[in-house]
Amino acid sequence: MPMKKFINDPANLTKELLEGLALCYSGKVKIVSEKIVVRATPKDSGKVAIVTLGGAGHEPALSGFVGEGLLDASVVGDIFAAPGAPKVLEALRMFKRDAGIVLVTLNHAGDRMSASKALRDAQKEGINVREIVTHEDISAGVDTPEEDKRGLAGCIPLYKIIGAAAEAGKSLDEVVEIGERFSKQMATLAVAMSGCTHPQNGGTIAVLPDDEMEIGMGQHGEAGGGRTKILTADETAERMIAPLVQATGVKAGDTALLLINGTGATTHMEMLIVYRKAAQLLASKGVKLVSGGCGEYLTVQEMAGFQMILCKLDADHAECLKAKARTPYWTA
Amino acid sequence: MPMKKFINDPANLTKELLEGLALCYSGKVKIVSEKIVVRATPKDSGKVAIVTLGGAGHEPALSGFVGEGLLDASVVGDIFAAPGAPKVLEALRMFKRDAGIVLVTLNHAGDRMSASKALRDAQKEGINVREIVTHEDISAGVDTPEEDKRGLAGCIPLYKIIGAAAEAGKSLDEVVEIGERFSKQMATLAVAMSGCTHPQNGGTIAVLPDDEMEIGMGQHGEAGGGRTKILTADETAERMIAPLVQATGVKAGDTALLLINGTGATTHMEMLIVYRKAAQLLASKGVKLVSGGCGEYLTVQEMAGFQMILCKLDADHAECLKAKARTPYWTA
Amino acid sequence: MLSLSQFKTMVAAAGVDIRAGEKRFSELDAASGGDGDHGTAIVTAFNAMAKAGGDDFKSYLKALSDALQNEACGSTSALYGAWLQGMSDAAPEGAAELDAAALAKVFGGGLEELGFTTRARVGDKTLMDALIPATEALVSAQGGGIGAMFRQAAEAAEKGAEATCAMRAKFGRAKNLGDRSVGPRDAGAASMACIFAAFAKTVK
Amino acid sequence: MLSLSQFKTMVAAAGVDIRAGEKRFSELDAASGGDGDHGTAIVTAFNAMAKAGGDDFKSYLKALSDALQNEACGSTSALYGAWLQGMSDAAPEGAAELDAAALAKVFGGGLEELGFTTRARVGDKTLMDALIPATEALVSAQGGGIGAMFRQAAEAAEKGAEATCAMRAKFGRAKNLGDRSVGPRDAGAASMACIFAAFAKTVK
Ligand SMILES: Nc1ncnc2c1ncn2[C@@H]1O[C@H](COP(=O)(O)OP(=O)(O)O)[C@@H](O)[C@H]1O
Ligand SMILES: Nc1ncnc2c1ncn2[C@@H]1O[C@H](COP(=O)(O)OP(=O)(O)O)[C@@H](O)[C@H]1O
Ligand SMILES: [Mg+2]
Ligand SMILES: [Mg+2]
Ligand SMILES: [Mg+2]
Ligand SMILES: [Mg+2]
Repeated sequence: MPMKKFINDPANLTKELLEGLALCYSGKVKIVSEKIVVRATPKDSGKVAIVTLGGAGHEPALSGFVGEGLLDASVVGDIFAAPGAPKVLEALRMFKRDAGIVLVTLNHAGDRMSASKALRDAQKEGINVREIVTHEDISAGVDTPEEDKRGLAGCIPLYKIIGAAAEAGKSLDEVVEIGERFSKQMATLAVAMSGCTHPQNGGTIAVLPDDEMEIGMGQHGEAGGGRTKILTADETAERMIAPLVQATGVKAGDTALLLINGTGATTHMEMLIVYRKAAQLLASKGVKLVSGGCGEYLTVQEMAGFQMILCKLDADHAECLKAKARTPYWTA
Repeated sequence: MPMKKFINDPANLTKELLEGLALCYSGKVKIVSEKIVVRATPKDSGKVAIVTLGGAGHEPALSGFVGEGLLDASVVGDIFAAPGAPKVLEALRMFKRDAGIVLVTLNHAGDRMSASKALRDAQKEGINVREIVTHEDISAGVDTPEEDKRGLAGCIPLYKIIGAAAEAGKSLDEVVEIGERFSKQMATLAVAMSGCTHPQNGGTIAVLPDDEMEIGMGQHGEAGGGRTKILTADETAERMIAPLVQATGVKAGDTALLLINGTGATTHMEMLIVYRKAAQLLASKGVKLVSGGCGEYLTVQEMAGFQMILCKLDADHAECLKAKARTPYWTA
Repeated sequence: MLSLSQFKTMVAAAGVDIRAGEKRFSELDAASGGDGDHGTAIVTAFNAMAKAGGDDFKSYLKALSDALQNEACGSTSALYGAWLQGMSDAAPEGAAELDAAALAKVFGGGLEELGFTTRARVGDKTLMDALIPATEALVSAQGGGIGAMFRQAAEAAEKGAEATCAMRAKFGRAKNLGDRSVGPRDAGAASMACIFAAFAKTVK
Repeated sequence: MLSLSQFKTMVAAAGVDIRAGEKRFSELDAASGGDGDHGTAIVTAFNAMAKAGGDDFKSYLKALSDALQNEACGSTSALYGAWLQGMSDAAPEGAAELDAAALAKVFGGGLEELGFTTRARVGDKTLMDALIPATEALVSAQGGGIGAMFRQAAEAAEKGAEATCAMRAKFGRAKNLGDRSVGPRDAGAASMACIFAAFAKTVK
């Protein structure tokens, strides 16, 4: 029985989807060396470059955010699998510059191991590169040590923030500082209603009973531990906002960004309904929301569910969010 | 057994999702009179206004395209159901102006009947309004009479084209002319892999056998007649591009826009893989593609599938596509 | 004579039966290739109509039409809106009672107005397959009195709705389905027959 | 003595068994809360390694590591890449044959390098649960000759893999699962045990 997916040979998924991206957004991105997505028109080499790495199968992330105002390059692995260290090193060599490079790594075992090796090798070669690791998933508890928190879709607004800072000509130290500060003030919590099919091997991931949902589900269907009977949208929003507020520390008078990232089959209708309640809860606490987003940024194939991302914003973060952006999937 | 959807009382879906839209994109849109979505900052009343109508449940369409450069207002019905004529008339009264109004109606029985009644009443009141009806679905055959072709997601690029023309200060006649010409040169074909759940009554729509897909599926799961065993992405693209090329009449040397509109559970990965093949086929015919799009514009709840929209562009259309746009779900 | 309060009771009775059939109407809609929401739509329509008032037929029918168009969505909003508007237009000014002839004129006027809103006629697998023969039967049965008029209308509506099983859809959402729409009863015809049946059993 | 060509045959034999177990390794990954792709990843790794060449242990092992890191993705790329790199580093310059002591040094070097890449140790429900005891057994069995070294390593790897069933995941994608990861064997430990079993049956 074939999978219910529009694909060709499962071995070529990543190659073909990247070719599609480059054809569809030809004015914005191109592919070099098969698995490295870069801007169609490179950024001034006097400015800090932003590079990231990660598996495919999460489209539009990560490569859909390469372009003016966000990433300079995304190094792509295979479906749900980090690229090997040599590819990451190749990308770092490509963007070697005096202004320096920021490498953004989501905290997942494979990504961290490839990034660490590439960073060691790059530094040996005299490449000026600093790493920002995102680990904002609070599903294991707000107090979990950083090393044990996964990096979820919070990387996307981070790309926007440091991308804008780099574009504005800030120094490597400044870009890293603004990014680290943003990173510490954001938190993500995911929830799933259904599993999904791995597009390469056809296996099902994270099957859930008909009447259950799971709070804390990871980005590849890894279990999160918070199984519960299906809640309403409002109840779900309440259950998620409380720990997110605790984790980010937003309080009355603060400005914040709220994003709902659909992970696959969950409709925009549902995301908007959830956003509504979450925004009302934040408003009742006196938190001021900037213009937010409901959409698919980083998906988990067709898994029904979403990630709620709350970011406490300092004035410079809010400024960076508004800056010009021209990427396939984030334009401002 | 509750539905696998993040919702509250099914009777309040439309109201709550619109409130969510207005909260999330507060700088861009607001709701008036409960079911009419308008821009947060109105357009200069000396310019032609663009109004559309249609059911909810298709988010981000239609209301996600209200904003600078596209729509002035969207009149919303209930899930998959056209708004009643009085609401449409109310919106037309709201945008009454010497420059005139264009009302865009997708060719579906309910929408057409409400629009026709509202137009008759508006014209009696001296409101200067012209209608553009979209009917670009070629699933019933390229030669089907216009009246029998449904309006699918081709309305979205049409909003962009006439929105830009209106913003540029063109007259009502000019805006209608550019829109009608664009409309005649575009065609859409839909394909579905799975059905979906009606979020109000929990019923399943358009169930498909495990090993089948359907070419020509309508926007609410209405059958299209083209059931087939599951094809690869490349085969699907080939089967769809051939009639789309015939319907639009694009040929070597022409410029065209290609959009893949995901209807729900189909991943961006798949859309990009399909786009790749479709773009290659068009390139091999000598057709030049402008920057396109793969994403969810007009969904059918969580139905797996997509609509492929091909638009032959004249020079003024290409110009309009590039113009500035600031709506929740189309920014340029 | 049919009094306004009798007629209001008939509408309320139809609402009860329509609500009881909600699921079936949605399933019929989906089964013949529609979007599976006719039950939702027709119940919403009756919920809206329940709020209408009026002291004579003309104003009550107008209030029904307005309430329905304001609150119901989809094809039902336009179709029932036009039907009820046409009935109101044909009702005599200020009358709180209708004799057989006036009643026939009211239902005739409803059908006529609806005929301007849709091109569908008998054989197109829509609610017209129930409403057209029902209206004709009601008009022809004038001699037999008001009870007979509704009884014959209900029979004709039921026969017309049953006949839609064998038809292919040509209007509305199911039209692209072709032969696959053959089999189930049209949802709109089914609910229309249900309404006339409720009228018939309540009027006596 | 273990000749290079013998060792290449052992790697090829491991590839055959790994391919045969592909589906099981993915299922184990999913069952313990991972992303269900370890079979895909380890097969990709062996497909990449099949392209590696080399005339002595050091360069062949280096070629294996490079091919794997270049073509395989995910944790497997980094973990196996480090393991093979460490083996190459520990291999004597230019040797196309290894005696028991050199072989023990090679496997010891692999484990040592891998220990810099991951903090996981015995008890964390990862491939380390198979590899650490396997390496220790291989080193201790030096006196019994090359055949015995691989036989005892394979036994230890199998026992280590089996022990992972009772463990909770602490590293990798399954770590957030807590108690729900208890039950199935760790996917990476299972494939590692499969590799040592293939080595043992091929070496003799
Ligand atoms: N153009 C039309 N003319 C007459 N009746 C129609 C037309 N379109 C739809 N109908 C009737 O409406 C019914 C469907 O109603 P409903 O499901 O409420 O509306 P929608 O088509 O908007 O989902 C059909 O079964 C049919 O009887
Ligand atoms: N940090 C780690 N340290 C040691 N082994 C690990 C680590 N992360 C994962 N593994 C091993 O890798 C296996 C999963 O491999 P695979 O599915 O190929 O990678 P991924 O986790 O990238 O999907 C696990 O079963 C475990 O044995
Ligand atoms: Mg993986
Ligand atoms: Mg409907
Ligand atoms: Mg319907
Ligand atoms: Mg895995």
